[in-house]
Amino acid sequence: MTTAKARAKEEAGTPEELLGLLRQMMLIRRFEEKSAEMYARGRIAGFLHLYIGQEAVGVGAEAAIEPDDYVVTHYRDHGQALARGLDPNAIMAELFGRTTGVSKGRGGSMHLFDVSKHFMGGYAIVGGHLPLSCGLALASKQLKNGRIVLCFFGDGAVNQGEFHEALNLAAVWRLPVVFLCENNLYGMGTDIRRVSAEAEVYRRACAYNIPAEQVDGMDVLAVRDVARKAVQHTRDGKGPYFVEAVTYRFRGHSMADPEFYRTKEEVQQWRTRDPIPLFERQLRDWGLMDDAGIKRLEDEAEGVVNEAERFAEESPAPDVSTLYDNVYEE
Amino acid sequence: MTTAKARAKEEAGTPEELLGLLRQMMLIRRFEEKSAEMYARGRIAGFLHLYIGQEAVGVGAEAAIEPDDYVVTHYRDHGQALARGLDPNAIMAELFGRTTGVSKGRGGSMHLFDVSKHFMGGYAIVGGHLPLSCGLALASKQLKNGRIVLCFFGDGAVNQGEFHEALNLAAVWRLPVVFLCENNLYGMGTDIRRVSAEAEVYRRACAYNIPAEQVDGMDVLAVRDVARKAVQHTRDGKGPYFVEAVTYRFRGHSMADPEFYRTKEEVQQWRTRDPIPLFERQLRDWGLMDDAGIKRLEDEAEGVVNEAERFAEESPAPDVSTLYDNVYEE
Amino acid sequence: MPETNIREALRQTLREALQQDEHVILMGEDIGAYGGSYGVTRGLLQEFGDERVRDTPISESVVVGCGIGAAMGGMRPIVELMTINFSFLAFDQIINVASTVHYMSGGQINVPLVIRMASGGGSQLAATHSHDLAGWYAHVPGLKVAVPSTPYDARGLLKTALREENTVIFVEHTAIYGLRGEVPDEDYSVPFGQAQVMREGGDVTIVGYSGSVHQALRAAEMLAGQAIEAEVLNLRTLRPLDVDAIINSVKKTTRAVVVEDDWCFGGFGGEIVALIQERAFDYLDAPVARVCGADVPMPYAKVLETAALPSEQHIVDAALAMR
Amino acid sequence: MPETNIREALRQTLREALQQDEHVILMGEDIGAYGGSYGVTRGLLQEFGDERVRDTPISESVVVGCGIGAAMGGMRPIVELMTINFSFLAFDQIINVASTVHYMSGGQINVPLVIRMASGGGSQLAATHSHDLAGWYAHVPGLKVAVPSTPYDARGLLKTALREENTVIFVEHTAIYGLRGEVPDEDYSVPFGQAQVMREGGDVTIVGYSGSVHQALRAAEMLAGQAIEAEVLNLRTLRPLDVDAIINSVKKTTRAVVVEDDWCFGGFGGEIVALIQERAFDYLDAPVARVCGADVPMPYAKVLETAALPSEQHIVDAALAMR
Ligand SMILES: Cc1ncc(C[n+]2csc(CCOP(=O)(O)OP(=O)(O)O)c2C)c(N)n1
Ligand SMILES: Cc1ncc(C[n+]2csc(CCOP(=O)(O)OP(=O)(O)O)c2C)c(N)n1
Ligand SMILES: [Mg+2]
Ligand SMILES: [Mg+2]
Repeated sequence: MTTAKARAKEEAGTPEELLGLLRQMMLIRRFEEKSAEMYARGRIAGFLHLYIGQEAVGVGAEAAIEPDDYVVTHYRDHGQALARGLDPNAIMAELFGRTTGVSKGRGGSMHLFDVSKHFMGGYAIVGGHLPLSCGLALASKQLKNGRIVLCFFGDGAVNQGEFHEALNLAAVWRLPVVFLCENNLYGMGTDIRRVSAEAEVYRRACAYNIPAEQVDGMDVLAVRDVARKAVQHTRDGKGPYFVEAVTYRFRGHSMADPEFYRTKEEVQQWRTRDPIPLFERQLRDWGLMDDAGIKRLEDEAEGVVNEAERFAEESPAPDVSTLYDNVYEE
Repeated sequence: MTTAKARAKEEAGTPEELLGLLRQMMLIRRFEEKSAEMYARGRIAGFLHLYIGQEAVGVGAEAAIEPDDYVVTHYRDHGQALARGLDPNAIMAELFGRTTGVSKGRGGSMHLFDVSKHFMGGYAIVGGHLPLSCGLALASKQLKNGRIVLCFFGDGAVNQGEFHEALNLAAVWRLPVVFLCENNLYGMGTDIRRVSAEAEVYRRACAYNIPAEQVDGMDVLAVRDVARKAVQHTRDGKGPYFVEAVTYRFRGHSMADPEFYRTKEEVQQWRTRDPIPLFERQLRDWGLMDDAGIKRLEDEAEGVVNEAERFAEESPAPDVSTLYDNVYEE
Repeated sequence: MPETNIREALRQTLREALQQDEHVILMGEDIGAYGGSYGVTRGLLQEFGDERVRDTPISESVVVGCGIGAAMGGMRPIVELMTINFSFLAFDQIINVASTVHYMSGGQINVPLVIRMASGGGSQLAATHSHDLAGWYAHVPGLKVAVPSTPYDARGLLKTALREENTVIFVEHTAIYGLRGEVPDEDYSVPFGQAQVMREGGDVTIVGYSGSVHQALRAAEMLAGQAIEAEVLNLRTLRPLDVDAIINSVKKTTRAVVVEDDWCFGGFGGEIVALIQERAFDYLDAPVARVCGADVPMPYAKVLETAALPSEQHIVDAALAMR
Repeated sequence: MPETNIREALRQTLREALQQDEHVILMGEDIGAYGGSYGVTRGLLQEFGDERVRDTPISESVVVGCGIGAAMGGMRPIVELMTINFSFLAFDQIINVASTVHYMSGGQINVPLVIRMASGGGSQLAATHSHDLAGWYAHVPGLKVAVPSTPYDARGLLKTALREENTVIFVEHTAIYGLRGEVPDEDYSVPFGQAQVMREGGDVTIVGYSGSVHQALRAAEMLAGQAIEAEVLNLRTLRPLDVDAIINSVKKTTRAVVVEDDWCFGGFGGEIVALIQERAFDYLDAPVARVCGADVPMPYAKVLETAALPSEQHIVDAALAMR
């Protein structure tokens, strides 16, 4: 597993860059806490899957790509959407089911889209978006526009047939896709070791001769650096790359999860590796962060998220007369 | 790749056993030639996929299992059905679409069934029967009846999602399945190297931690011996085993195949490795076979196949009044 | 369990099946350690162990295919698919294998498999989790399709499903898992192909199944307020379909409204309409009406989702328009 | 190509599309080196190279999904699935993704993808290769479904499909690939949602699509011999459906027979019947009849297969029974 512990400050990036990573993670955290609150207050409905605990993965990986590149992901998509720079107001409005939402209130939490940001969607069929990532990559390749595809999915997706078919096709056609598995050890309530013949997910890429690497998904710099390597590989026309980020979700699978399947101790244990304090400490060690700085970022996140709530709250629900809009593109 | 070239006669098996293998291969060859002839004469319709060239695989593998074990396979199934001991008359009658056929004329060439022989069917959706093999194996395991499942499929099936899902499940649940890939280098007209990220098919088992082996599919003894090892492994409760038998079909994919995709030279090259003369020569070397013996086996096969033709020809077509029979089990 | 809800009625019936027949096994995603995504199987893993109650990988196709194979091999598997939309990942196994193999093998093999799947909208799960496509399965010879709408039916139909020698698609509407009703403790079963008259009436027949039966009942109540007596028919199974019950009722009432959550166009409701006009043509005083889901992928926003689902008011309007 | 067959008309149209628009790519199993399992794409690999004409692994799901993604990314992919039964392996992609994503994204993404698939019986391919389930796709909002039955339509509908901004399911009946007919060389197209009157008549309307149009025409010929003038309607697309054309014809003839290869029960024919009785109730002199495939998995044996498919005689009988 690739970690970034002994890294020199100089190699890590510019201060702005590093602060940016922390800022994004803190924003996601705060956004997700607010989402949970809004769900409890009945403002958000449907299935709501929080990204809390996994922030370093989305933030680290997306720091490695360009604005023109494509992102596709699954239903646990708020963090990746925020990291991609989608408007927090519009995301919250989507969760509220408002017309101002990123998907005009049609998709909800599991189906965020923002094509202007090349965020090609959150998809709620486990494994179902991996084939799309091949297609987007094929288009890039054929159109020679230099875009690569960053495709997020969970450990649960690796046992789907579509995973297998997509990896094979990407390898055979040397498609520019970075397959990024967020292995949070559970698919819903199922421990990966109980359902996967190979629990070290990255090893599965052996069947396709795709280069693969495991990275500490609690370490934002490690994720970013491995992702950079992966992205470079695909951009160089060498075909797909597989990254497994080992991480953990601190909350239940969705808001409805009674969490029978894991112990409080296990969760507690993982919380000691919370990616945000970990990175905070790193920045402090490097002299790039102090209490005041943290406070400032917290306030900023709080402000953005409160504004998102207000925006969503004040936005109109869709008009029933628009029910039939956008079934077809005319 | 496991071959059996330098084998001592004593280790190979009893003379009866060895002659039995040759007899089966010769019967299959003759049966398939007759099928082609009957197709040309309009006696057989639909898609007809011949086993010519691959005889050593079915015969070798089935020599390694017990009558109680299960066999499932794909649409190229005559050879495996004959090796399993299905009545050649009833197979030919099936190809003719007669009531006396193994599937009462309902299934045709691609869908042979004989439950009394635990031959659980030929299936015409590529990859679609691999999940069934898991289920049969699960039943065996749960019922503790000691039966293992021998599951045949082609190189084309390995890129199907169902292949992946089945191998994973079999591994996770340690199901007694021998997955036997008949790699004849082509899926219909598609060279495996053009569509499979890993053309050495057995290597794909790495993703599931399933032990895997490649064997010369033109060498009936080598196939049998590897299959025995695989069968023993599964019977011992150690979970699935993967065998890749490298072979070649001497005829087109089906009777309709114009064979644009491979050269005559390539076919000719492989014909020099025809499993039947190869094994014949081996038996001659061991003093177990001579011209007269060959003649006898040829005559025998000819007799069986002619009788099958006569039987099929004289059997009645289904009565239209039975069209609705067996939609449901009452 | 004299009064209970659908979830409990199903659990209890599964539990008894596991107790009574060691050939019964349960397979599905998160049915064990998690307790079932809709809680139907909660506690069964603990009671019967992980050989009988099997958590599976997220691999719908092999889960169903493994169920088919296990059934062929002598077991009595029950597979749970979380949502009917996910069954499309196993569609090949259901349509190309489970429904065909008995016929294709000349009657040698049969597949006594129950595939339970949750369906229906109302929980704001949007276009990938909300449809009710039971009608598709009902189209396929070789399958049977049960669509319970009460706790009594849930238990009784599941009992029948478990005794079937054929593959049964058992569709559970998520919006009514908590619906309560009387369920006798005795060992009864509800036969397939027998619709139930939930309410008698002479003015119009309302045909429903699964969740829509309850909208039909509420609509009948509202219509009664306007002196229209609706007869409400609960189909219970779509295949076999109790055509006689429908025809007899329509012959009496001369008018019919067919209600389903599914999209109207090309949906199962069309079959019911076609059968009515084929067999009760001379009795009909008005065209048979259909009240269905809107012809859109299910939207997330509450107001839109509500507008996309059939309602009692739609039924009332349709019935009133027939006068 | 003044007179040609459906196979050639399709190939020529695909060829032109590849020539005219570099965004067009073809993907599918054995469409290249093998020449297409039904020969439609023969020669295109040689002409356009393996970047434009892509042989794929046997992985229907990713082939379709890759088509969807490529369409999102700006291409104009055309995917071939050898047989409609194999499309069930890609059912998730078609139903849960292609049909929903435009709506779910609030109109941001669209999927201009053409999925060609062969369908239909008559070649003794038995239960896993013989059905015609175009009606299922027609049920789904977000998809369009074309069902050509002549060389003229094949070319004209494919042209329209290639200009569509939505996913089109393009169903080609295997029994009529070789059927010949006039096809102008000019650049015409056949719009979606416009049925064609193939033969005029005042006594009964016969509605068909895909292969069944030809049975309908032959039946009309036979009926003419008995002094019954049948009007034959070729639907051309199932979604959008030209309801007006059907209703107008039935208002004139007062009788209708709907013909399809698919199973009757729960099939698309029911929709047509339902629409007719909804919109032409007072005009009907007899119940609308359906002539469909038998309610069985398709058997292999010729006599059984023939008995399982609709025939002109069945249509004639149905029409005569209405007098
Ligand atoms: C095809 C399919 N099957 C089942 C589900 C239900 N489901 C939703 S999320 C989930 C678990 C996925 O786990 P993983 O891929 O590890 O992602 P995580 O939730 O851990 O981020 C399941 C089973 C689904 N959405 N799609
Ligand atoms: C799901 C599916 N896709 C496509 C086909 C059409 N098809 C029939 S056989 C075949 C090739 C299979 O090749 P392989 O598995 O290598 O077996 P072989 O024919 O070489 O024995 C194809 C593509 C099919 N039957 N099922
Ligand atoms: Mg997970
Ligand atoms: Mg092959």
